[in-house]
Amino acid sequence: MTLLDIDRLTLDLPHGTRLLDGISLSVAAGETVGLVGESGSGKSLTARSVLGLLPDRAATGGSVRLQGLEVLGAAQRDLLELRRRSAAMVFQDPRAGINPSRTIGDHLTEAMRLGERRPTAEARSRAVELLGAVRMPRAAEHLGQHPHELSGGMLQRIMIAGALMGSPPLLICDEPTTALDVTTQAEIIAVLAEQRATRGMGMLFITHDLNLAASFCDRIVVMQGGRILEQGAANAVLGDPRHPYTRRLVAATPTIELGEPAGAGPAGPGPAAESEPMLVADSLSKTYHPKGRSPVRAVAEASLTIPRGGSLGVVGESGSGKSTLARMIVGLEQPDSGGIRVDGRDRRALARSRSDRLAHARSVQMVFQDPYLSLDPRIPAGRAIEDALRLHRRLSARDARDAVVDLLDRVGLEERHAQARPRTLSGGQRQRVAIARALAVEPDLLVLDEATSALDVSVQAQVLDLVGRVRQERGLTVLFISHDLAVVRRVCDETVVMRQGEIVERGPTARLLRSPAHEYTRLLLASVPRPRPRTSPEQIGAV
Amino acid sequence: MAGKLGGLLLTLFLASLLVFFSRFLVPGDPVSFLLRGRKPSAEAVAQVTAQYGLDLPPWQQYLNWVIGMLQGDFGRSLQYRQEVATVIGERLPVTLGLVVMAGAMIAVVGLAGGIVAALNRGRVADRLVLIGLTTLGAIPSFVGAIVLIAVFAVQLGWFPSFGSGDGGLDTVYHLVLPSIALAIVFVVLVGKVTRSSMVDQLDREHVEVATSRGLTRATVVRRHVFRNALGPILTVTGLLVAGLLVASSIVEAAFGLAGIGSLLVQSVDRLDFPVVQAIVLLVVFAFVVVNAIVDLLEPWVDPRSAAGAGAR
Amino acid sequence: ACTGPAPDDANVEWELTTTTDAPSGDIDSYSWVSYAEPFSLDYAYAFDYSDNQVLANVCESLLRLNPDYTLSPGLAESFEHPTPETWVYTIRDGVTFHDGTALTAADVVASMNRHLDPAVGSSWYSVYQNVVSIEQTGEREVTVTEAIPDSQFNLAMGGSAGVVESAATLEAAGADYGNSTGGVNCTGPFSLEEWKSGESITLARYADYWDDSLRAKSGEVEFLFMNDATARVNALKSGEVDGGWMIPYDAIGQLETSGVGDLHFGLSTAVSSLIVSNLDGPLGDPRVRTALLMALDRQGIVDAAAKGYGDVTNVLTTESVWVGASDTALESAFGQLTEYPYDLEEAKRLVEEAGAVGEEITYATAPISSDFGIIAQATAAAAESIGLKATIETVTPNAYTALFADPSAREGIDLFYTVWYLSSPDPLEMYSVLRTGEFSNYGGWSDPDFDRIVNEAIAIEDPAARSEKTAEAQRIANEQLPWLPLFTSPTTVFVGERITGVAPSIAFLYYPWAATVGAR
Amino acid sequence: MTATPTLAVEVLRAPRVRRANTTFVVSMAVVGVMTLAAILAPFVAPYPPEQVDLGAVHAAPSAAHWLGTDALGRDLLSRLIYGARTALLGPLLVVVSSTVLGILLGLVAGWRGGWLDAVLARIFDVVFAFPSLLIAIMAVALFGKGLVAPVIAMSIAYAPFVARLTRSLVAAERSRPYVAAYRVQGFGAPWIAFRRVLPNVTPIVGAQSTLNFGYVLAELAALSFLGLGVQAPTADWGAMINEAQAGLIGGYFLPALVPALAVVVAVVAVNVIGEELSDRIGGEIPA
Ligand SMILES: Nc1ncnc2c1ncn2[C@@H]1O[C@H](COP(=O)(O)OP(=O)(O)OP(=O)(O)O)[C@@H](O)[C@H]1O
Ligand SMILES: Nc1ncnc2c1ncn2[C@@H]1O[C@H](COP(=O)(O)OP(=O)(O)OP(=O)(O)O)[C@@H](O)[C@H]1O
Ligand SMILES: [Mg+2]
Ligand SMILES: [Mg+2]
Ligand code: NI
Repeated sequence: MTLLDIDRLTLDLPHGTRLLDGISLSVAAGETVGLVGESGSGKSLTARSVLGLLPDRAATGGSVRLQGLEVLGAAQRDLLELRRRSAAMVFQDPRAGINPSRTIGDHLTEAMRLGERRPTAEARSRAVELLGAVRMPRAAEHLGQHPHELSGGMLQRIMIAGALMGSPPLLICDEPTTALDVTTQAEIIAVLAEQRATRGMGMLFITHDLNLAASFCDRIVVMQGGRILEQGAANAVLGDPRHPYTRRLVAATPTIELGEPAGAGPAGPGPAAESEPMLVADSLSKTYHPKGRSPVRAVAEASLTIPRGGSLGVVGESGSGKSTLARMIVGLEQPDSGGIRVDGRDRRALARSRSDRLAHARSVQMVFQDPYLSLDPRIPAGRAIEDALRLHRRLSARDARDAVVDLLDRVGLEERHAQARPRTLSGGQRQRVAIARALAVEPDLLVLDEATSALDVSVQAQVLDLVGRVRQERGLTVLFISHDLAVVRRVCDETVVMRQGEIVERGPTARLLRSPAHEYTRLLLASVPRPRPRTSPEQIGAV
Repeated sequence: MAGKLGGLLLTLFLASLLVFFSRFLVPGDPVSFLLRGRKPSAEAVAQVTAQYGLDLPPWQQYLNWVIGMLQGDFGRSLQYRQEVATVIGERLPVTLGLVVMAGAMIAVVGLAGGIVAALNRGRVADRLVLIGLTTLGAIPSFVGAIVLIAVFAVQLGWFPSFGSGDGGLDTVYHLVLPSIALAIVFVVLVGKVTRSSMVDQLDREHVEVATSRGLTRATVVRRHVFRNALGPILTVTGLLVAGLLVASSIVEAAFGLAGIGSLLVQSVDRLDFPVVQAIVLLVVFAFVVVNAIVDLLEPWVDPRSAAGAGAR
Repeated sequence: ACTGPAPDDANVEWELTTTTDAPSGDIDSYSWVSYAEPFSLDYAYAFDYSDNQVLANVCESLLRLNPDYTLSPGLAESFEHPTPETWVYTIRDGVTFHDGTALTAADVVASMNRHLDPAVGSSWYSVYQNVVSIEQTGEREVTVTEAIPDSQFNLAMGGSAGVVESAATLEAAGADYGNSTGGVNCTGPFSLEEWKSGESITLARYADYWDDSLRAKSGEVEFLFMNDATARVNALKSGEVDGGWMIPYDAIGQLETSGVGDLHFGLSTAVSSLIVSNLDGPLGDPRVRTALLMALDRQGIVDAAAKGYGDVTNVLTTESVWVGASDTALESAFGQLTEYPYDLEEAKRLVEEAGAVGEEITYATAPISSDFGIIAQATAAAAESIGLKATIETVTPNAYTALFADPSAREGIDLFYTVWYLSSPDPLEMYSVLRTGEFSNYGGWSDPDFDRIVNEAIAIEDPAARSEKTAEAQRIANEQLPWLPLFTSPTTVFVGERITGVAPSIAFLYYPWAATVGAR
Repeated sequence: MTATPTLAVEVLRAPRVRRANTTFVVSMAVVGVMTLAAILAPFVAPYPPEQVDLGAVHAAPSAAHWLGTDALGRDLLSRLIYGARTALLGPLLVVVSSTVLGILLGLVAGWRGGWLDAVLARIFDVVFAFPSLLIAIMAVALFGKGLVAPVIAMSIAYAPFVARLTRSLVAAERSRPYVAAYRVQGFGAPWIAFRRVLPNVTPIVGAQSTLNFGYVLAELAALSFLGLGVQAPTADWGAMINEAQAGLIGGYFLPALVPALAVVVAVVAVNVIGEELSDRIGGEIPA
């Protein structure tokens, strides 16, 4: 019997917007179905409709059957019963998904205690048992803790344990690892795989990471704009995509598979050993002293060198100090000790005068992670670029406009985009504007801090291409920060690996990926999901 | 916590400076009130000035005042020729009763309104509650008092129109109408904060998680939405207290209640500074205390704040 | 529709009564409403309606001021006037204070001497301004010696200036004497039972009261304080309180027809008038004063401000204070007065003649009661109508009080309103105030003839002879208009269905009126 | 994908897909009419507001006096129209000056942070402890009655509310990458603060301040009611209620009812507008 059977599901908002359009898919017991697609394609909506969690006053059509029972239009009582017994959901962001005011124990046991009226002791012992199952050490101690005392990875384990409390035959995972860094993601996937194996649950697994989907799922369903484009066995869909969209998606997905040539690799003038390097960072350290907490050593004795025209990648898990390093280099943060030289000039001194400030700006520019927040929402794209231009050069209004159009053109945007406010631009377009704005200053060094992490894979590919092109055209020196090894591989000649503020390994990117020397680098590499032919579920993702 | 306490004490200290020295800006001579419009002899003026310590330099008066207060001596009222502590002490219970009852009404009606509106967000009930609360909030207490007396005391005769009764239940009975008049304006504040705070929480993912676990709507609202929405509600409540104490002046006047609100207005008018200073400081003190309590409750409402982590 | 009753432009009718039906018997207790709480029951500060109406029932004076404004023996069973400068009082025997101790001459001396003590700052100091000494001159005899002959001193002994308090209590209570903590210990028909600050004062019958004719007919009287006029009237209408003095004009009509009690009008000594406080301005010219008075539609003002319960007057005293006056005096004082009829044309002419057109006057008022506002605005409108420029300056009630006490507060003020009542049965109390240099002669008005006549009158012992002199003074004031008289209105009292026996008269300020009230 | 917190300003400029909101439209109309009446008072009022007519005291509504007259025979409609002047002008002044003052202080506190922020926060706390009505009453004691003292006092009393909101918005804004981006480009701090951050927070602050308008209107009316605000004979709604109180005993309700209703209607209308604005702007007050 199929566990879940969705048949021509449609979902409309009260004023007529169709969010889901004829979704049909099914999940059999013990089977894992991956749901992939770009942001906003309707993955979450589909998943939620299984539990009857629909947008306020939305109209639905078609049917959703869970263990043979119709979910749409079910009586409140049946719905509660379904949620308690038949299916459970693991949400994307565990920090947002667990009530910050209540204890972990409360979160885990409340459904059992209040929903099924079981004794507290029983619920507690089950919670402890499940926490053990998701590999939480000292489970009993955690029950009294509040979410803010735990890390994201731990919280996601708790969320999974919570979902398993009712032993549901179907587990829905909505991007359960997106909020986590690579190594933690690997651990969570391992836990899920183990539970899937021991309980024989069916699973609907949502992700936008094709590699992950390929490594974890039996079948894959590809969605776009509220519709299903294609579905089939994981290997088939990803190995031989039919639909053009799927094909594009697959092509854009970076991999760290060895043997493949580096995409936009080192292109500009090769590293010129004789001249002074563009960036020399010498044993930089930075310690934060947050109020009421113990000091955080964000960067410790980190040294870097990037030759003129070179590109250096910085990888490491979340919190390893990558951004702090970048912020020190661009002057947003003062290092506690150590020196920074850009193009032979000392960059450590605080900019006091206006000319200092401008000189600073001309030596380094930066592109930030979040395209939605790094542009002033009120200022149209053209104006933002023009502001930067005119700050550094005396330009007539006409010249400035021409320069803006030229820059826009260079990043692949059109003149009409000059009038657009950031809101009306897509994430990729915004990031192009941000890059154009940085280029307007004509810096010697460009720092990109996770400049593509917030973007969809296909968009990410476009931006990466752009960076490659600019390097080529201008001989720009690039410091590229990412937590994604696959991305770094496409852009950088050399890479350093950071962990807890320290640089643990450095070397040419290709060598680093092929033969990592440090165990942490190896762990990072192992954590990256790789699609491979499935043999048995147990193997998958187990580290 | 010690830092917070220090901050609150600092607030009190600054307030005491403000309260005390502002009076030296006041034109007019308190002595002329003491001698109540009669032909005073020069000696009488001098004697009375000295009796009330008004001949000392300001800073010395301030020191005497502060030291006196720390010993429980608030000075003497010029208008009542009596210890300020006695004058205020006799009137405080009425105001406290009024504030407590009004507070209870504000809490009940405001919370209920806010919750109903939040749970029916965007629907007719929401609009009705909002419009109702806004309209109530727009009725100044003095208008409310007049209408309440006219309708419920005079026309219908259900409630007495004046006085604070003989204690106990009778006092409660006497304070019903005044409390309503006082509560009217403030209900809207609590109602709106409750609504927006609840709406904010309703959209949180943890609410959805709880729902997906098969908890009933009521349980989810109680344990996850309301409980988490309490923070801003408590904060607003903290800010309300001082406002209630002062707004009571209007209501007390209309209902012939002898409380510290009407005493304040009257004392301002009569330049009875010792009383004005004591009441203002009392209001500030109440504000400080209530906010200290709110601060103490904060970790319970939001455990993250205990750890000093930025609450979100 | 919310239109209310038709405006009372027709003259309302009222009738002065001297007494109400005698009570059928005693009553356990009754309640009485007052517009304000007394700040203190210390007789030295009892200078207002709110304190005196309570105090009159608790503390007694050497003489007793009766509802008809005559004086009769009180705690002094007799007095003598052996020389023009001395007053000798024989203290009544067998009188006890509320704590049971006996009244002695020493108590009288101590009580009276307080008015002379600058540390007390008595409000009644002016009565004692000529006093040189107050001494016990016999076992039950007290002698007051004055610097100059003063007929007015003895007349004031019927008011708070003559109150006698136990010397021991004064000593013991010290600074708290008379407030809600210290209380009072006097000889009146009621003793102070309880004082709930801000709300009420309860008096209880004093069983050992000396005067059987005024033994309290009720066990207790509870005075309730309500600043708000509406609240007061509501309480009376709903029967929540049994009675009250000084009913707001707006409510008289309603209460008369309410059916829950009776409204009585009684003797009054108060005259509502405008004090001219600046004779250096346009109002320094008598013609402008005349013009302003003629531009005032005084009957209209009576109708608007007093809802018709009043009579326009041209002098500053009421006939009620002319106790013991001769008929000739009365005829001369009230018979041949200059009338100031409402005549805009004549008024305008006078202003033009005085060359005061376009000059500015400033009128001070305060939010004390509705008549203050109405009269302020009517006066300003009248001044404008005769070519003057009028500004109304509203001050706090306290600042308003200061106008009467502090010359600097009156700077820049030309005119303000007062309801001036007399505490002793003699019109000279009024006119002595208007002599040159007197403290309450706010405008500094000066007329040598007037001064001479008043001074002569004060020295005259015989009331009839004195009244003839006083009538001359009244005529001068009527012509010169140092103050602009507007109207007199009766004292009002409301008694509910349960009680009766009160004597409607402004003497309620000094006479133990509450004692005569009993069950209906 | 990670959800991105949207900036307040974005919502402000988001296309408006909401249905026409009748309460909002009606409120705008009410405020518009009142403003017009206030401005054009000398032309639309049938009588001078202070014209006493002792012959027509407490007249019932008629063709000559649409709303009747008060205790001095003054035309209620005319007084109501003129009363709109002080009733609207006072709150307007308070809202404008408290907003300007609050935004400046809040900007300084939020932008500079550190000890300056701490000191300002302490000062705000002290002011918070004094309810605005109390400050106004004290100001009246200090500087006398009328409109000026209460307006100044209330501006001071309300400024901390604006300042605190601005502070938290600016502090949040300051940590946004776009501000860091301006810095990296070489823009000076004052330029970023005043030219870029300030315009981004003013709409929210402005919408919130609109809500203060209603409170101030009611409070100024209460002050006039207590006899401490606008003074007779000036027509002011609060003062009119105060003056009309005596008439209530005699059963003359209109002179009190009319201005009281005007206060209520004005406050409701302004609040509806303020709320709608801050709703549209997404003016969620950061904790
Ligand atoms: N409650 C709702 N009301 C209105 N529109 C909604 C609601 N929930 C989702 N949508 C819209 O439906 C579309 C699909 O949303 P959904 O959350 O399913 O996307 P997704 O594929 O999960 O994207 P992501 O990868 O970003 O999580 C989006 O355009 C979204 O804006
Ligand atoms: N302003 C700050 N105050 C206190 N601690 C900070 C601050 N900024 C960063 N940190 C801490 O410094 C450490 C390094 O942070 P950083 O942002 O550099 O990490 P990252 O490698 O960029 O992580 P991510 O991949 O999540 O962006 C973290 O532990 C972080 O909590
Ligand atoms: Mg989603
Ligand atoms: Mg980072
Ligand atoms: Ni009507």
